[in-house]
Amino acid sequence: MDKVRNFSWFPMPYHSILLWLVWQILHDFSNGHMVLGAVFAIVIPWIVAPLSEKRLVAKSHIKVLMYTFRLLVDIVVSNYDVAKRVLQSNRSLKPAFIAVPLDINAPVPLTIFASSVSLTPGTVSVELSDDKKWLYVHVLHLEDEQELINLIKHRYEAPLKEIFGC
Amino acid sequence: MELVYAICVGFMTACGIFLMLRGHTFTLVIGLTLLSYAVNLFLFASGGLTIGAPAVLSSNENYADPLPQALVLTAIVIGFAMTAFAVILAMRGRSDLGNDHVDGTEPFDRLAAEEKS
Amino acid sequence: MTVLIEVVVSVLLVFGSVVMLIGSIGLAKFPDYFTRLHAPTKASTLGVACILTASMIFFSIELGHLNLKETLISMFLLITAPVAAHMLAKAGLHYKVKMTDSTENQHLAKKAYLHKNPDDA
Amino acid sequence: MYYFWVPFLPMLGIIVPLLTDRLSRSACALATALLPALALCLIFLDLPAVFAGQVFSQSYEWIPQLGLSLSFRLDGLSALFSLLILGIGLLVILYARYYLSEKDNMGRFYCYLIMFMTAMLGIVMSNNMLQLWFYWELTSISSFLLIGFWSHNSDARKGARMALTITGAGGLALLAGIILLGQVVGSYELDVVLNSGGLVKQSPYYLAILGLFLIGAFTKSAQFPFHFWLPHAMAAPTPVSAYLHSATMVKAGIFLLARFYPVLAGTEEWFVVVSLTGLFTLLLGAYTALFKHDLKGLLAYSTISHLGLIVLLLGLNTELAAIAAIFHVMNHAIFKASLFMAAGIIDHESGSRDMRKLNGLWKYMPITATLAMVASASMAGVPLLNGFLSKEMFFGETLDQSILGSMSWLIPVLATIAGAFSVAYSLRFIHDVFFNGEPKGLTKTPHEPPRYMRVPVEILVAICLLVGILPQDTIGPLLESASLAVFHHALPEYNLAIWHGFNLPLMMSGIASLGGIAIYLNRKHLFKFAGMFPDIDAKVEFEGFIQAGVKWAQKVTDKLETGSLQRYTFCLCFFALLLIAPPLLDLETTKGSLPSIPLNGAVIVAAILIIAGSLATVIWSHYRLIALLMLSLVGLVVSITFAYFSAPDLALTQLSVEIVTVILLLLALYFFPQITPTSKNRPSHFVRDLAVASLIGCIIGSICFALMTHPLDSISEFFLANAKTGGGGTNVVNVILVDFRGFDTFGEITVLGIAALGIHKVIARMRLSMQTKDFNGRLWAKDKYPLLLGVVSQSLLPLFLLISAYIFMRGHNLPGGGFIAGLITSIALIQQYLAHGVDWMAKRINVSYHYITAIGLAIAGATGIGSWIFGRPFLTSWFEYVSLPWIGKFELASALVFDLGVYFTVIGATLLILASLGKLTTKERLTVGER
Amino acid sequence: MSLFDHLVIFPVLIPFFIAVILLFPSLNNAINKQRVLAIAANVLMVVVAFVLLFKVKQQGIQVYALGDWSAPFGIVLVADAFSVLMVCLSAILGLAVTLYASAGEDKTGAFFHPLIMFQLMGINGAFLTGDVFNLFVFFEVLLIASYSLMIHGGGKQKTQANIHYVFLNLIGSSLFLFALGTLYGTLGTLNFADMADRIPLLSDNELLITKSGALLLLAVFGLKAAMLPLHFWLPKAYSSTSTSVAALFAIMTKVGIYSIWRVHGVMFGDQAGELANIALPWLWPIALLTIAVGAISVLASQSLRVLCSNLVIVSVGTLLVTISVNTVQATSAGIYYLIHSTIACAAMFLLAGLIQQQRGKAEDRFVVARAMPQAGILGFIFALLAIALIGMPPLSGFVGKALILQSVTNASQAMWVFPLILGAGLIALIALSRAGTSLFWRTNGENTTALKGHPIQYLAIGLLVVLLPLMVIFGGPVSDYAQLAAEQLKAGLTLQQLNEVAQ
Amino acid sequence: MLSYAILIACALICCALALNAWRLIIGPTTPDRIIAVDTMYINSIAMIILLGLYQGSAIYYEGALLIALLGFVSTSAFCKYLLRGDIIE
Ligand code: NA
Ligand code: NA
Repeated sequence: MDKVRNFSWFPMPYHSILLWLVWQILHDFSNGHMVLGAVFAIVIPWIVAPLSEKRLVAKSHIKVLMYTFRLLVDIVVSNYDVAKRVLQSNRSLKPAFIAVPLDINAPVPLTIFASSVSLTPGTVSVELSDDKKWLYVHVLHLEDEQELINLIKHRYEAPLKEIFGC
Repeated sequence: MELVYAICVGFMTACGIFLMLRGHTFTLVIGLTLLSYAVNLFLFASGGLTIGAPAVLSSNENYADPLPQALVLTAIVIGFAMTAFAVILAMRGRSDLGNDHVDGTEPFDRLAAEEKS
Repeated sequence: MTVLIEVVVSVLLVFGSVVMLIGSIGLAKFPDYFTRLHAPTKASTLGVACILTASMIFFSIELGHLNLKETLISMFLLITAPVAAHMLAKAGLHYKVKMTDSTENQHLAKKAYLHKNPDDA
Repeated sequence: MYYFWVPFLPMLGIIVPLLTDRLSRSACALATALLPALALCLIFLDLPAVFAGQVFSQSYEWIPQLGLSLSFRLDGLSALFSLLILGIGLLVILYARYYLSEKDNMGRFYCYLIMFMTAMLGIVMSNNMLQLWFYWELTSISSFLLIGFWSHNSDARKGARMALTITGAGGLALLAGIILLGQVVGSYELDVVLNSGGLVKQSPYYLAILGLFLIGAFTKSAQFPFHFWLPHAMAAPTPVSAYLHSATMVKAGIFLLARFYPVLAGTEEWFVVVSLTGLFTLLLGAYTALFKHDLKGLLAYSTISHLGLIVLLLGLNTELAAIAAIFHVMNHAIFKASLFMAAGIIDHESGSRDMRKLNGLWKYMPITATLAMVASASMAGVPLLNGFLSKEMFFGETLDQSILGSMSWLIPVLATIAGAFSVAYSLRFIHDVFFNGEPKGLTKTPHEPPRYMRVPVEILVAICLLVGILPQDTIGPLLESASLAVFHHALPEYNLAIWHGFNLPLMMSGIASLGGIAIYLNRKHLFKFAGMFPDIDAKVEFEGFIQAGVKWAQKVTDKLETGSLQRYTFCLCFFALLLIAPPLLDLETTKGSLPSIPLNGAVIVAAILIIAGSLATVIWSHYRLIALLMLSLVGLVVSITFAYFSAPDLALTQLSVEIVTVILLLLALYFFPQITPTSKNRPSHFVRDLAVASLIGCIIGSICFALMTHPLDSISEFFLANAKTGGGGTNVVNVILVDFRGFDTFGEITVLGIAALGIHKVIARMRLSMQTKDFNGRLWAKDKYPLLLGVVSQSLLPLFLLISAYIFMRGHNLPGGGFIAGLITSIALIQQYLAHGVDWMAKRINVSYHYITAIGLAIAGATGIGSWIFGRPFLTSWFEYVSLPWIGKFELASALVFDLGVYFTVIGATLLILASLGKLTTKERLTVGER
Repeated sequence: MSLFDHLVIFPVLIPFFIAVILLFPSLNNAINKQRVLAIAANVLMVVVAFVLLFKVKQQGIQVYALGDWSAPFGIVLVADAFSVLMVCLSAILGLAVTLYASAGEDKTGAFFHPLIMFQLMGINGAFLTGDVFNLFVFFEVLLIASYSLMIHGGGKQKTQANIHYVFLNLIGSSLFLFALGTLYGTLGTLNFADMADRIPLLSDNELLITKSGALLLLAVFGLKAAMLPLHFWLPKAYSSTSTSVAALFAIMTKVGIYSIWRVHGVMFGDQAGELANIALPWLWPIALLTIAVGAISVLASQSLRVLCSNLVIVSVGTLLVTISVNTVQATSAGIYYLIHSTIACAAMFLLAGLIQQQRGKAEDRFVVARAMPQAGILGFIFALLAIALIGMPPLSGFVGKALILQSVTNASQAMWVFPLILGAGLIALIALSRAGTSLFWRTNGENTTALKGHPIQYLAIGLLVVLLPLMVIFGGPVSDYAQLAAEQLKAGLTLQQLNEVAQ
Repeated sequence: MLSYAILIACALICCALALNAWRLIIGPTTPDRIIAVDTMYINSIAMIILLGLYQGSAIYYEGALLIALLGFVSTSAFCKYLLRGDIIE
């Protein structure tokens, strides 16, 4: 262990809340489970805390929700797009690789960014360069490379940068 | 339904046994895993097949036979322990004997050695 | 169960499964590995989410109280699917799988590959 | 009534020499002799009563199931033999004191000797057949030790082994005979058996019993064709030969024939087999003895010949012949023992036993020479010596029988010829050793032995003379009572006088003597004649025979145990097939009376997936990774099948186990060749395997089908009815696992724990090379821990744990439970290993997984024992519904604690297995020392 | 319930808890503490086993209903004269083996003592259980422990033999489950007594299916028992594993035999209606062939441990004969012989270890080598054991052999059994006398460097060897007990009787 | 209507599964096969949910949840294997 961590009752407060909520979802909100869920929400972070690295804290919770909502909408929309491609002939496909230059490099935002790219059908994050400056993305159907790069950076990277402030 | 189920069990058994009759440890482990799937399905079916009536008490009248399920659970766990041991033993065999044939020598090595001498 | 809810659930189910089928069709027919890689993300996002939502609504009505359990599965899939796709893509790069000739910027694939395999230059 | 202690005294004496070994040699000998001497006195005390015709017997139960009792008898026959055994035994002890050199371990020698003496006494005094056999085998064992006493000598080892093999085989035959006889008679007590002659002879088993007994007797008494071991037993120290091969062991066979005379003798079969064997042995021994250059060899063959003579007498089926036989047993024992001792003295004092070297010893050791000459005269049957008397009786008896019909004259003629040879070899013994010029090439100058070494010979020779001159007064009563004991009824008239007048036997003696002298004089021609035949060395032949047997056995064993697992597996499968197939062939239809469930498309798709997946696994089994993928497909479909058929618990378990197995196999695959080397299996093997696998598959499928379609009256109703009320849970499967059949689960987690320990143990010594490239020759990627995977895995961990807690808590009432929860936790942790590596984890998790396993097992076991406090059996469950304000009613159950034990065991075991395997490639790996 | 009432489960729980305790940190790394605890536990087990034996002898069969659920719904442990006897035997072997290994063999690999304990737990559980699926579970416990133990000390041969042993037994376990499924599918129960009750009531079709299942079980047990043609794994496995493990394994084949007795001798025995004695037509030839092939292999053996392994096979054949004869007398003879052969073989394996230790590179092979420093005492023990194994007086072998021969009363049976058993004895005699002469007598020079045996090793062997004459001296009581065990076994137990006893 | 919808959905998912199996078998590369298995995991989640809907039983939920969790672990293990050979290092 790097150094002895000071004991804290709530080493991972966000996680604790999430865990408590999940427990309630799993047990349909009964009194007993509110207590039991709280127990687990407290105990599990104790166990897990040594296993997690330094965490980033979101600056704005509203933006997180907005980001999530936008992502969900994008998923639906691009799903329609891809469905068309699937049902068309293979010959009309124009697959391509693109390299997206990165402004963020903290692990968590980077992960969220890459995941967002992958989640929207039609693009998959393929590889991250060693220096975390480039994200290589495979595109199912590429019309305009620069436009797509801009779109991705604008829609996903910029909000993440704001949220995590990096 | 029963017929299809039985055919699957029989087929998996045959495949598992066939693989267990091969000569390399890893293949044997795969065969063993396949065979234990078949065994579990067989043991499970010994109490008959039931659809839509898990043995979890509720207002239902009709339940699947819980005993074979309990037996299969035990069998799965034991099977896992055994498979794990077999895999590691196979690795040990490769480490100690230099190859992964069940008899410690590749048959063609043996043939070649015989021809040489 | 009201007819409306039944209709909603039914539509969600059929829609979800159509999406999933389309994803699998894509997996079956797309010309190369990287294009095929896009298919499961489809299934694991929208397709399964629709079916899960249908189930959620159905059981909320059936059990008589709010049932959100299925969101948990969706959540898991949303978190894990992109990482799985990413890992698969990395594996594809590493395997130097054949790409269709029409793929643009193939040099980028090679560049990405060399990031992780500098010895293979 | 002192006799009962006789067999026990020497038994106690077995350890005496070992204890007194450190004292002086004389003290050791003296101490050794003490108890046998006491036993001899006891016999003498009982002797008058025996002479008066009394038969003592006493019996104590030992192993009644077996029919074995501690049972001894003393009648004339046993008295006679006991006297020989103890008397000559004492003389041999004295003799051996001087014979053995400083180098020999005297204590051990005496120990074996007394062991042998005990065994012999046991044989002759037993009143129970099984006990008799008990001692019979002991003689074989102790004689093996005695013959092989000089174990550095190859001849001694081989001779000992041969003697043991032959007499041991005979012993086994005798056991069979005794058991058959016991079953026919219904008792093993000799008192009963000896009076059941009629019953036995009418029994259908008579021939078998006779044959088995005769094999026993003939092997022990060195009768043809089992005679060959005796000459090779001469590798033993001479005291042993003097004791075993003249007076005692070889006489055991004779004793057996005499003892069971009333039961077995008197039939045509007895006569033909016994007398002809005896006759042939008599001639063979006498003839061969003449040509032996080795002193002891000559004596050995002469012994064979004399034993043949006795057997022939016993075989003649007349009572007088049997009396003669008994008489000759005594006489032969006395003169042959003295001759062996004399030969031993000669060997000891001149360094050689070769008659071609030994010449003219008369000058060097006149007293010994005189003694030896008297004894060999007795052996030749010279009047006024004991040998003469019994020989006369023998000749007389050969004349008296007519069983061969018109060819009956042949027996006396052959007997005379044998007599002539016996005279010839006795002459050779005397002339070649004591006269015939000067010794040639001896290593030392011969001289008389120490004073007391000669004493035993002197005593024996004196007895020869005494009996020879005054037979009736010395040996008469003993012979009479012994004969009485053999026949169990009044004796016929016989006369022990020296002089019977001029009669045919005397004439035969005369002819034999003259013939013997003639033979001896013409020995050069005879030697030449004998030299024309190949010299068969029984030892070489026997060893060769055994070697050939061993070779053959090795060939057979190599054929069977080829060391090929494929063959063994095939045997197992084929054997199983042979066992299960026949009953099913009789089955008219496998379909039972239950209606079948209608088929639907989803099931067909699942079936196709299963079949395709299995087939693909087999077809691609060479490409191991692909086979693994196919396997995981099959596993997935199997899980869904369980879910479909109302077994959610099974589905969950199968799923988690499947993932763990896949990870395990992937971990292992790194160290294996990625592609199975193409095996040079013969196509016929392929077809063979395919056939047996398909047949087993068909049969298992059929049985499966039959089971599903037959109605079943099972005990499951009880579980459904009592799960809630008795077990406190609604998930009946889980209640069965933790309560009704909790003991199975207890065993099952033990298996898991042991497997983890075993795997830890197996891994600890593993040295495997890491591959730098994959099987296509690609270098591995440099990216050890992909960033995205790491971040996501880490953030998923608490959720994973929460879900495992969820699965754990609900297990008792809904699908789930400790096992699945444990696997989920393990998988979550394994995912961390996968994403972050061993080092990273080692820094953060600092427990040995086998302690977790042990804690889990301890919790489960302690829960089980907990019920003892409440006076209930192991694993009795307890549950209670508790109500708290606001929270409401909830259940507390001991089953949950038990399940917690399961949970920890699973985590410990799974992680111990997977993590130790993963660590193999890192510096955290186990080393040999680690425990 | 007092502690005394839980006695039946002690033979399973003592080794379990000791094994678990041995795994905890304070003991796991302290070999001396482990030894003391393990030996003490074994002594305790011997005491418990014999107390249980006397309890069964005086009070009759003991039934222990686990979880307080009565048969056939719960699992019951049934301690009758036979099972308790086997438990005693395993306790004695366990003690001897632990003592022997404490001289240093336990240090040659990890977890020796815990694994031995688990092994004993499995063996005892298999003997005591009255439930067929629980039997499977305990089979697996003892098997997995044996897999791990077999490789103790390491080495190529061990690995090679273990691979064969493990994979064959894994198939065996799969077949076991197939058989169990079949039996459950027709009989609907798992308790031995209940199954026996239901077998005669089966209808025609089910009868044949049940027969298939029962015969499949024969293959499973036969594999464990190493009967022909499933014996191939044994010689290599037993002769290559470490000494103390091999000695403990002497009882493993007997577990197979025991199960055949329970299942095919009793459950499918005389009272099984149309399925009565279905295994006998198979067992007869197999028994005789096992003896014959075992004896041939005995003759072919080139080292003491291989020889001893093959003697184990012969003893298996002999026991199968007693099962085949199927009378109380034969069963009691078989039980006596079983005790004898297990002890004698185990002791011989231990002795082979000492011999191997003292002969340097020659190990226990029958070749000329330098003399052993302790040849005298070793030779003496060898002679005793050889005598016992051949079946010669004065040690217990002859009693067993004679009892078996006596029990074969039928002439046509006797015609085969007598020559085979006696012939096998003769071959053992030839082989062992050759072995003894070459190991102890054909020597050249002195060997002063070899490791002398540790007194505790001699104590272990002595513990076993001394039992052999005791079994003759007290042959009466011992064979009486065997008779009792055989009678109880053959009489069988109905569910009703079982539950009456349990009250 | 709902039951028809379920049946239709079921049929569609079955088709999807069959197509996945097709990809699994023809490959051509190992990564292709891994995608196929991964997709099958997801399709089986749908299948199990449909089964629960069809039977009106919530008891299959945990199965779906577990497949979602474990499918990811399995796929990442396979990929790690392809990339590094050594999945735990
Ligand atoms: Na995407
Ligand atoms: Na690793």
